[in-house]
Amino acid sequence: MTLLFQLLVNGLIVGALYGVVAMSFVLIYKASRIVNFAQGEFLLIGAWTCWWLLTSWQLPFWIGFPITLVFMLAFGVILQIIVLRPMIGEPIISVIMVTIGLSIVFQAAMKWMFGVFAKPFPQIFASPTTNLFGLEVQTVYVMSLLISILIMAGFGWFFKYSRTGLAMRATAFDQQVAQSLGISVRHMFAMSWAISAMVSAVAGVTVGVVNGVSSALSFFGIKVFPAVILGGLDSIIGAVVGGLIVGVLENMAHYLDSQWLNWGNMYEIAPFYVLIAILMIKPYGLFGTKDIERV
Amino acid sequence: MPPVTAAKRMMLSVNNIEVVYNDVILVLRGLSLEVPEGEIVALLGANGAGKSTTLKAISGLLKTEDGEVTRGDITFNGERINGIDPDKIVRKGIFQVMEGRRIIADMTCLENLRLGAYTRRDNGVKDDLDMVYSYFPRLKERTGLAGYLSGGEQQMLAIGRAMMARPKLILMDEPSMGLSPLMVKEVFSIVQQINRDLGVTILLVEQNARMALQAATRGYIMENGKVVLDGTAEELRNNEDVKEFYLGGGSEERKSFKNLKSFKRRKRWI
Amino acid sequence: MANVSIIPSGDFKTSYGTDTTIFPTKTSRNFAILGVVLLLACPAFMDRYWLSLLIQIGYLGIAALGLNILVGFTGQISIGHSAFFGFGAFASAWLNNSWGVPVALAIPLAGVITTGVGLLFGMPAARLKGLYLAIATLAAQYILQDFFARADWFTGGTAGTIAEPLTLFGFAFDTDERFFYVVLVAMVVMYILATNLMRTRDGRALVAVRDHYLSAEIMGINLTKYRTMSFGISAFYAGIGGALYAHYLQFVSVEGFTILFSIQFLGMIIIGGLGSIMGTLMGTAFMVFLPELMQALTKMVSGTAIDTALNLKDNIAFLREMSIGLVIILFLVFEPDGLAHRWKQIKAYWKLYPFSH
Amino acid sequence: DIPVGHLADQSGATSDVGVPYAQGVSDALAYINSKGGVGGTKLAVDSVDYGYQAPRAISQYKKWSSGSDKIAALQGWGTADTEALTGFVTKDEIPAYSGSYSGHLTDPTGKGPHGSKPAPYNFFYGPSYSDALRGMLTWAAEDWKKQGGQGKPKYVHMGANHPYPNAPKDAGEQLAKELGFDVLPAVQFALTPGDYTAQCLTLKQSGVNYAYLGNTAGSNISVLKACQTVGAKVQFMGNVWGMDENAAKAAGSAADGVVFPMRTSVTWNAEVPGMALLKEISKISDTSGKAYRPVHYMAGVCTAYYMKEAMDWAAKNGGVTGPNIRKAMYQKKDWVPAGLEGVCVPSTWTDTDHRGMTAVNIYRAKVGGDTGAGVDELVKAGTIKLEKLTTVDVPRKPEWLGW
Amino acid sequence: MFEARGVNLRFGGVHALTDVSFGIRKGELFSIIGPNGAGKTSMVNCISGRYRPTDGKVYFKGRDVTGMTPNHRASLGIGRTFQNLALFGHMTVLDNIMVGRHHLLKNNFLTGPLYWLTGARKEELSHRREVEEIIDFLEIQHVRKATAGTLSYGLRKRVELARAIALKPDLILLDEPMAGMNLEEKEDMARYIVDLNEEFGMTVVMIEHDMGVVMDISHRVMVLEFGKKIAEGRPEEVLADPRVRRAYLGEDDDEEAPAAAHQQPPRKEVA
Ligand SMILES: Nc1ncnc2c1ncn2[C@@H]1O[C@H](COP(=O)(O)OP(=O)(O)OP(=O)(O)O)[C@@H](O)[C@H]1O
Ligand SMILES: Nc1ncnc2c1ncn2[C@@H]1O[C@H](COP(=O)(O)OP(=O)(O)OP(=O)(O)O)[C@@H](O)[C@H]1O
Ligand SMILES: CC(C)C[C@H](N)C(=O)O
Ligand SMILES: [Mg+2]
Ligand SMILES: [Mg+2]
Repeated sequence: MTLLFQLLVNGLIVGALYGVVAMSFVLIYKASRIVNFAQGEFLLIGAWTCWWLLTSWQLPFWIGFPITLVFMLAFGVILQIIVLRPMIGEPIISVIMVTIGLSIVFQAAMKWMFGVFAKPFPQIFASPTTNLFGLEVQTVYVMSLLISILIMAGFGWFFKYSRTGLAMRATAFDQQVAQSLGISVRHMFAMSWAISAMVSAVAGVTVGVVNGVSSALSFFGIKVFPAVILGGLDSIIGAVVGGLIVGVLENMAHYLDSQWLNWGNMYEIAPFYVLIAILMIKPYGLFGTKDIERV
Repeated sequence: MPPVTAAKRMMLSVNNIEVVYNDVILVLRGLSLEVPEGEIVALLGANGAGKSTTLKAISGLLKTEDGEVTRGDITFNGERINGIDPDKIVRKGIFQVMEGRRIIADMTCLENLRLGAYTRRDNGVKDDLDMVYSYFPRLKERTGLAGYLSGGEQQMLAIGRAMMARPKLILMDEPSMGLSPLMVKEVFSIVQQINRDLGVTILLVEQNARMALQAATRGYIMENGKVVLDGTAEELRNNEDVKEFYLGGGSEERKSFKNLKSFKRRKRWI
Repeated sequence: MANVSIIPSGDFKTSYGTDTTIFPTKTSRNFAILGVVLLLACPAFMDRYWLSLLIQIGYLGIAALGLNILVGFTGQISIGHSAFFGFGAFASAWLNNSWGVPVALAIPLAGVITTGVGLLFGMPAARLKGLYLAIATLAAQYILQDFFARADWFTGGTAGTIAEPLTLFGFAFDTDERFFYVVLVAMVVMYILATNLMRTRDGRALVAVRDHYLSAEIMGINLTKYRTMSFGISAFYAGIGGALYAHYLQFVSVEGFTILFSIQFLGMIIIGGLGSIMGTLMGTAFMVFLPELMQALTKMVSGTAIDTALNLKDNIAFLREMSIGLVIILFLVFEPDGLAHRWKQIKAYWKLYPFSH
Repeated sequence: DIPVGHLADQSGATSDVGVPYAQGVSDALAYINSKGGVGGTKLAVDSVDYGYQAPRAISQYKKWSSGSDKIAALQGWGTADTEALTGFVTKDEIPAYSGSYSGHLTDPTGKGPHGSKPAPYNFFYGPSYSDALRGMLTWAAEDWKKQGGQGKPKYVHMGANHPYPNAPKDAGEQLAKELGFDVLPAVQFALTPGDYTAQCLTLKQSGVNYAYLGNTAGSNISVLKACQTVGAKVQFMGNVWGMDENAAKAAGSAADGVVFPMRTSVTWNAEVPGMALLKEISKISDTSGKAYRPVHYMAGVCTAYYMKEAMDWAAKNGGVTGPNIRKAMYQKKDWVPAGLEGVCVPSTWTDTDHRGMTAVNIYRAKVGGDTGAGVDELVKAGTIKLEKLTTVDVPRKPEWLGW
Repeated sequence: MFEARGVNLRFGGVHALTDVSFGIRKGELFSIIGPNGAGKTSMVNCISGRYRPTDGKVYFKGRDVTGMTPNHRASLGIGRTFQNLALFGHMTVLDNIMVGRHHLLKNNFLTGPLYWLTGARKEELSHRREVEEIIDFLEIQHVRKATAGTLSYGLRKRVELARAIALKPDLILLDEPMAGMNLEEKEDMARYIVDLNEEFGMTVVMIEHDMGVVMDISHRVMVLEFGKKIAEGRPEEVLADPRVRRAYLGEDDDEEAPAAAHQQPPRKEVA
């Protein structure tokens, strides 16, 4: 029983992290209908940047981390200007392919710059672990949990009420119409990429602190797909809920597996079975908006 | 081209433009037109003549459809605006109501209207919202997503959205399409009101020539990517060909749609 | 999207029959035939390396065509194509190893079995659309991969399985020179079948479903049937491609059929041009040649001034990876509609020359 | 010239271990050339990074195996590509030395009781994944007694459900049973880093004493760290590729105490005769001569030298051709390449048994303190130590051939 | 031919249709008019099967088709066009129209690819011939090979009509076929519709806002307002109804009046 409970807590914590990455996905999707396959690399770049600031420049975490976030913001903007801007108005699927190209480039670039070995973060928190409901968890998870709640609330407001948020949604719906309303599609895209890059960096640093930084971190990018879809592609809250569900599911599946089934990798596969099941009942995920079917 | 009263300042002038789609399809072949400040100008023409293309060339939206102005220029208040991004053109004060309504289906009416005012920074947005609602009360009742509105309701929303933008010049692409006769009248009176009360200049593309020429002060008639006839609304209303092909009736009594089976005269502008 | 299809003057059609041929003009047909003849002669003057690349293009091209029917023609994105490819590979090997089905028969049968699997995993298509469906195919990818690793009886588990070379009437197609012809024949046949499909009733229905499924339904098209069927057809092609792969390499292992491979398939059809049959082949060739080309280029760089300036040494591998990614990006920035589109424009240009524009 | 193909993973998923191993191979071959090559003929080495993608390895192989300058031997890498190439190298008679130590590759005749396909041209230097695990299990059984453990110790196999981690799974579990372990169902974790707290919580709950980590370093680190966080006290036993100096640094104190097999007798700082040659070789890519080389580098050098000496023999016995090189591999017993005494472990290959080495050197990682600095400093300062525990001689049982 | 009995349609709180009953006779040209948002399109959707009434039943050729899928109804002989264009944008005009023949063609995914061997070719070509006749009829020969998505609005409407005709329907539903057309084009369109009705013998249901057209060519008219039927009958009767005049035409009506006064075409009675 305690094991089950501990797994539940762990699921929620890891799920929150998935939620953060999922949010950064949704953000780009909401503004441009682009599925960013380079999201994992954003995470990686964020993690390496922070690592570099902390080790080579010996900056304390509370300075290095914000600098990382600012850097990622700029990085997102520059990336959008150089690579994605020329693609505005082109078929979405081609842009998605471009993000795949980007992920190849960044993956190699990161290995080139930082080598192929996993590198540990210096110790950041006085006590690296914290006791949460009887489970020892990494303190940095708690930090990312808090940050993710903040980010989520911010986004929720942003898309519902702010002018820019509305404009982003309009851009996603129809770029031509958005332009006819005076919305600069470029600015919207640049903004969404910038914020998304920044948010992924939060996740990147968190995972990096826990596991050490290495190129393989970028796998997180694809890992959160089920979370994004479960929650509904265009829903910020959905992303977080989806993340939590996947996190808990993994842990519960692992529990079932370890106690009875002994399949071994239920934790990897179970989210996908559940995903299909949920989608068959709710074809737009839990919170996604339905396509409008009218003639 | 008949001289326009010199006193009127030209707000928009399109000079001899050529538009090519996809680098190969030539659609406009040397089109020119002028819109004096404060007036309503109607642009009429058959399907495929290039009316929508003209409007898109002015508003810059052509670019998003792989189209390009390859010759000539477009000036707005004396400033050359071809090649400028559409969002910048909106900020200069030209707002296009696109053909086919093009509302944002997955947002509510209110959100659509608020987006109309996207470029505005003043505080009048709230009042204008009320104004739009007073013109189109139906829009206030519909709280669901705009995509579920009926065709006519969407058209109202599209016009309302343009009103929210408070531009200097509105390019309207077939605003009466799909509206009931009652609504058509209403829309035209709104168009005239906007023009009169808010001082907005309007370039109107319409198929309902009768209504358009009633509301407008001047008109242009397009065929095959060129202007073939222009003049004041009055002149056009009395032109025999216009009467026959656009207004119906012509010289004789109006024909019934039922009986014009085989007999057909092809138009021949000079 | 070109507005008018441009056909040179002087090429008059005198019957509807001649207006619906695969090739729009005589010249284009003659070129295609010439191409196949040239390919037939390839083993005579190419070494194994080049042949192996062509063989790869062949079996990958078949599978990619299946994906293009699903993504390009029916508008349903799949990120699980490599799993179907893998299934075909395992199925063919299994049929041959466990049931003694001759390889020549096992390959098409594997295609049929894979079709079944495709239909099964295509079932969500009845309800899901767009990216939601795409992620459901991602689930298929993981579920099938898991199945491969687990189903010892079928795949040999994680250890993999041996696939015998193809033999016909005692003649073994076990060298590149010989297998080349097998792949070539398979490819030509599969491409012709697809072309025919797309110009007949069900092919049009697929495209109609993509372009406007609501009106397609009103036109009498059963959406569920065609959406699912598209998965079936796509899986059939993947299965055939996979089976050819298995008997070419003569060994199949789970490790190969990852999501990265699925994404590569997507790359092929996007670069080739969605909804273009010949484009698929061009895209496949692009994706097969690109790493080889970059390899050759970086090898040329090594030891030159650039090398010393950048202090490349072992990092040359990263330089190559980066240039692969960069070429893909640049290609799409300049040619977002794919190779097929550019090809069409070049053709249009020359046909109208000197009056183009 | 003697053409030699070298497939390396420098940019792919296993590059963390692929880079140092490939460096070892390259440096060694370059050094051999600088000393005149094989029997006076230089080796024409073509090093290619294939990014751990089997299709690329295959097309590269085709390039090498066709035409007039067909390679005489191949230095390969991963399990997937090596197994995909097994049929081809057999047909083309090209000896292939790989970084994949899968037991399947040890059966040249295909007559092993576990039904692997014949791999007469595949060689690798080191204990097979299975034998290494057998060695560690043997050690673990004794360790359990030494620690005064009560009852049956619990053993669990951990890793992804992939050919590479799975290669020794059955072999290990069977031996563990024979040795009196309580074998729990395998626990899986992916080949990528991630959160494996759940796995550790179950390990903790079920009271596992010994666990085999079958993955590469990157994901093993995640497990080690997660288990440290939740306080699971498990003796981890790594795979050859699962633990090294870099991994110990990245995992920090979580790696403390992990046991793993090593292919060479010593690590870089040891004082044995063979290290002189190794230091010379190292200078090929590090003129300063100061670089610290991880264990995989040394294994790469050994592998290259076995090939080199086989070529030497072949050169004198009918020419450097594939079949001759293969024959040469069977000429010596307890073979240590000249100049590498004390580094490479004596190995013996026969035409019916490609288990070159069955003596498993078991090491333990010691990490004391912060691991922020570079690996060489950490090793010099003694923060990271790889300590030899023991050598277990795994019996060369015929029924274990190819398994 | 067609009958709706007590059809109700609700979307959440919106009552798109309330208790609408009416019948359409074979060979009739039946118009539905009404203010925007009255439920005209919704009614047509109920006939073609896009919407299923929340309440009530629809009968076609005496059969209850209420629960039938749209594609099934197509093969029963119901064809339609759409208010918002719904062409297959990336297909050629020809292919668009050929899709209309879907339920008349027999070849499938097995026989189609084997084109020459299975008679698929023959079948396709014979249908092509008929499609060409439709193309000639609607005078769209010049855009036959053009991609439908790039045509101008009016042409697209015409292609849509062609596609619907290709179904060989007994009942054809036209949702605002003349929106966005100028007078001349409307005249053409009206001629096509009358021909469809009189020469091809199709029963036509048309939604249209242009009163001139409605009055001139339809046999009977139904008026909807706020989802309710407020009038039904011969055009001049309906137009005389004060409720219709107020709700739909606006009170100070003088422009559409001539149409009512206009001499009605002789009713053509069809069996
Ligand atoms: N994106 C495009 N690509 C290619 N050709 C186009 C494109 N848009 C329009 N055209 C072509 O340009 C010509 C003019 O089209 P346009 O839409 O401007 O006509 P219009 O006068 O607005 O007609 P309508 O009254 O039917 O709306 C048409 O022949 C059309 O086929
Ligand atoms: N799928 C739907 N979901 C929600 N509301 C809908 C839906 N379809 C139609 N409605 C509502 O039902 C009402 C009737 O719509 P309908 O489209 O039938 O009107 P219409 O008579 O065709 O009007 P118009 O002449 O403007 O096209 C409208 O108020 C519309 O908002
Ligand atoms: C994991 C890597 C070091 C390669 C390993 N030899 C394999 O089996 O694939
Ligand atoms: Mg238009
Ligand atoms: Mg309607």
